[in-house]
Amino acid sequence: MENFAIHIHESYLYGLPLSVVNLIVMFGAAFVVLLGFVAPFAGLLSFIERRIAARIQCRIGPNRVGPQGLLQFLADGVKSLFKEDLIPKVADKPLFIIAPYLVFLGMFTSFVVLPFSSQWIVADLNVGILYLFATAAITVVGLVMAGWGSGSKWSMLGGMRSAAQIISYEIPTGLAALTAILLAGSLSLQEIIAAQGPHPWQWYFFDNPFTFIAFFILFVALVAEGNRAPFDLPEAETELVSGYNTEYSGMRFLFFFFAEWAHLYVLGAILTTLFLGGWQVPESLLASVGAESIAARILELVFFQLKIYVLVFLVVQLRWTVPRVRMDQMMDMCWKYLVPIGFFCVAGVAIWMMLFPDGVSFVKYLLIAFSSAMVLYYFYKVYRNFKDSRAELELNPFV
Amino acid sequence: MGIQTEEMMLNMGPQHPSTHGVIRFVVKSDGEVMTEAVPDVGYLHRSIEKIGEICEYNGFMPYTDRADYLSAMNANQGYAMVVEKLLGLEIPERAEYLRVIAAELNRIISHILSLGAVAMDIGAATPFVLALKEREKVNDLMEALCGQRLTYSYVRIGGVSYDMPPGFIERSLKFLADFEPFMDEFENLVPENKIFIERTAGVGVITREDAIAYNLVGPNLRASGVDWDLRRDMTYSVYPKLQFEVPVGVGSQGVVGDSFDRFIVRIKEIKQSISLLKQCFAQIPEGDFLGEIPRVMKPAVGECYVRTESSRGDMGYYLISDGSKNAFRVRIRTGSFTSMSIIEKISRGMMLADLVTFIASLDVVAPEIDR
Amino acid sequence: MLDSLQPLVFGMLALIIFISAAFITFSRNLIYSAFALLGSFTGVAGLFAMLGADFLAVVQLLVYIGGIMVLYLFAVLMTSGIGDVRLTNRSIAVKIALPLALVLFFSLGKLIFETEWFAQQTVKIAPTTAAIGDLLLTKYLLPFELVSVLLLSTLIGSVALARQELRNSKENHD
Amino acid sequence: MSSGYFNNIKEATVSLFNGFAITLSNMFRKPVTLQYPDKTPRSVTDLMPERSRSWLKVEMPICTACLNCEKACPIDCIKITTEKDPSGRVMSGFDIDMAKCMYCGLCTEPCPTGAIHFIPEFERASFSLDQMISRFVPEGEKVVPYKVPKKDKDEEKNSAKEEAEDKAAEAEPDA
Repeated sequence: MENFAIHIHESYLYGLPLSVVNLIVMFGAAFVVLLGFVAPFAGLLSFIERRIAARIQCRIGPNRVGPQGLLQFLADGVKSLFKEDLIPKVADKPLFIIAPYLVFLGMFTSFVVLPFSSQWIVADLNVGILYLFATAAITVVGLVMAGWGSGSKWSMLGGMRSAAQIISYEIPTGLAALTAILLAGSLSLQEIIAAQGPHPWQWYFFDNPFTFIAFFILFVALVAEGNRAPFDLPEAETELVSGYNTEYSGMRFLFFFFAEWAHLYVLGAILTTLFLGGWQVPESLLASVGAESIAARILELVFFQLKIYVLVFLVVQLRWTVPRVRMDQMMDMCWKYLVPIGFFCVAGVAIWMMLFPDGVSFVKYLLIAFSSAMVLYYFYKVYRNFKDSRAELELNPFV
Repeated sequence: MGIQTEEMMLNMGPQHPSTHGVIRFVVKSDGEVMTEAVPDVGYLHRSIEKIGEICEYNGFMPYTDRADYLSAMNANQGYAMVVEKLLGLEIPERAEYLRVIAAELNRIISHILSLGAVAMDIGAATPFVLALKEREKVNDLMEALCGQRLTYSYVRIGGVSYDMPPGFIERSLKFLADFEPFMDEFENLVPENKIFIERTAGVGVITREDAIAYNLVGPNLRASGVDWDLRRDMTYSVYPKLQFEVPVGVGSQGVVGDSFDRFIVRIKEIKQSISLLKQCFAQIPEGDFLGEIPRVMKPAVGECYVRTESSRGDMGYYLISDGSKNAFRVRIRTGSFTSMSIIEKISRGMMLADLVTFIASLDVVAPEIDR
Repeated sequence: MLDSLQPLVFGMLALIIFISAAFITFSRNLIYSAFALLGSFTGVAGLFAMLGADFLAVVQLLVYIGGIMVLYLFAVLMTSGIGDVRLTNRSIAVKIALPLALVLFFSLGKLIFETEWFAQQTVKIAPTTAAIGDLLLTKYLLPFELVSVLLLSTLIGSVALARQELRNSKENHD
Repeated sequence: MSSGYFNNIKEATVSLFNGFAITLSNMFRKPVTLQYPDKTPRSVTDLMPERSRSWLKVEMPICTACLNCEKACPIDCIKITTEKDPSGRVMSGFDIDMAKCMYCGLCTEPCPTGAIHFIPEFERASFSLDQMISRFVPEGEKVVPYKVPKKDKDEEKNSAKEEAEDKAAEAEPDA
């Protein structure tokens, strides 16, 4: 990028100091990445979510705009752009305007440290995982700001709820992530992935019973942090109308949704990185395309994406399966269940590491066997449910 | 403590996603916990009762649909019964069966929508859509039967407007056969869910005494442990010929009379309705569907009150005749209206989210409150 | 590239800190002051990052924005009628604050001008996390443990307070 | 206490598991959506049941101008104007304001010939309320009402629409 900046400087902008050109190039790159990569990504996730929700509810979902409705999010986005930008009279105007950008900022800065492949990462920070959690903090401020700035009591309640929720759930998130950090001995995402392997028995998910539990804690805690159902209390539409985004319309409203779906992706990425081996691809497969080639990187990217999408699918399915919890129950769940179990897991992993520095393969295989059995049983139940319902089979996802 | 907190006055409704139409609640809350919620009704008042005085007797039938649009058949039936009583009409047995079939089908879809709405208000969107999916199937049946999907106005004074279309019994039985597994699945998906249990069990408990004192009716009353069903205890139409049980709240997950009980009682009532329908289809005799009716309906001077068990409970029609073609007075007594009265008492000290659950579990329908 | 950018980035960060600090102090609206803390904290975190203290920078974000600032916001928002309050720092205790600020200003200025500044070779940014961890568990174990005891007592204290309030409100209701 | 704690976790997990199994099985089911208006299996009017009360239509050739429907309508949305003509009684207007109509079907029942009846057609949205008024007698024209021949009653019934048959039969004893 530096060469590019120098090139730009020499060819077009030689009147300006190099540092300014550098800055412009950096912002330009960020702009391109945001618009060209992250935004379509969030949009695509919204499409996926809508289609999954539709099929869960025996509907079809958006299928008119573009091939199979794939461009629906673009249509929605353009529509939002043309919508009247309403600012309520009683709203605190500056805060009302800034809030969506803060939420947006908080969510999208986290993309900086996501390891898409062994080399494709914007910044491999030494404190990557902490950075991910820290960016969530900016989102909280944005949500509270939106809640207050709207000048509506429902929004305010939503903002307060979201703040209480995200702050509380940062603790189990941190604790559960700590188990993987302990095992890897590093806060850098790339190093955590490198410490694992491509095969399931090398993942931290199956490393020992404590990480196994920690994975689920992290899953729940991250779902809660992203304000996703069943923890979508800040925007609980049946209680708070629409929570902190009640008064928003048009593009500002869209920003909140961008952030929500971007978080969905980040959630998958964090879980994949910490527990599911990230972008790791089996050696033999990697060798067949050449370990240093672009194809290998793409392969890694594909593996990483696949794992993320499985998790995203689960989160989406979770949203359309369960009811919303109540505020006090959510706090109960955090402080009475997730936090103690999280502490138990951290202590357990530490002791496990002391007792068995090299891990116990027997336990790993047992956990894998258990999980496989559960998955098989799950699919059996799905089959039974399907049979009982006497419905027609339709496997094509694009009807 | 020295910290003074100020009560926040929240205006919940008339446009709020969970007030099911246009009801307004004036909520005083201290953060998440409410100190009181006062219902404010009347936003959907359309003077239906007054319209009844300017319509002819038959002409008021479509308006009863609008009184309770979610169980229009039951509302139709009640009105037809009160006019028939005034006129002293005997109606053919086949018509009675047809009315009961329609009413029970309507009870199923009214309840299933209510169940879906409770789940929706608690935050699960899928059960609501699945419930609507089943509701649509019944709507198809209803459309085949009487030509309309929501405001049926199927029942006529002296009988019903149409006989069953050909193949209706087979279609209905096929629907019921598919519907039973759906109900099992629905039970598995919603009331057995831990979060759902936590959200509804012990929430909005209406004790037996309160339920009677505040004149709750129908499923809400039965959920509080009062074994009272007009179809059995003040029987009408062909119900004495049919076998059915009256489900009562038992407090399986919390206390008797909580929101969970109201949910479960509705599920059980749906199952009873299925069995009722099957019996009706087996027993229905041949014959006329519309009896001999006078060309001009002029009942003798007098008054009459008829109670029927609608989806939302005791629905009463009070009619005064002055001997002319129009009724002198029409009054409708509905279950939703009495349900509203108890909200203020029960909601004290409740959480905001629980108020939503509570209102949904009472299954109030705004037009039925206001008429 | 970073080298050429450094003065620029520093300038921007300093500007952010300065502006938001000024906002905190002079804003007529208490809520704006609270929200302006965000800029100040982020700027400081940026400075830490520039100095190569990546761990500290992220912790600054996590703790100060995620924790302390949100708590401030809570306190501010929970106070009744906060939207109408037009109380600012300017109107409180100017007589005491002004001399204090002046004293601070001059002593700091004196310090800045009298210190012999030397340019240090830019250190290569190295991970500090491991070193911090080691130090915390060896040299600074006692303060570390003391802080944890303090936090624990705070936690217990807050629970006790909350329970008492709950009991009071229950009594009131009954 | 402690057993309740773990019981809660267990119940939550099991019910979540069951719920997931149901929602996933739903994904394999055929969607029930009917893609109105362009992707329906048959034309939309064919999908409507025969009795569908969607739009009122009057078969003017068999209308007897008996005004029964006008009297039966609870909201007076039917307006029939008759005039004395040298040839006898003629209809100079038969307007139905479909914007007012509440589709109760009460008007179709007393019709002696089944001239007024519902058709399963509903795509009649319009931009103004005026367009919602169906005028069965064109302006300025006059329609001579149909007279039911005394003897050929049975044949007449056959020629009337099938749907109207019942009603005609119903109304016969009164007529």
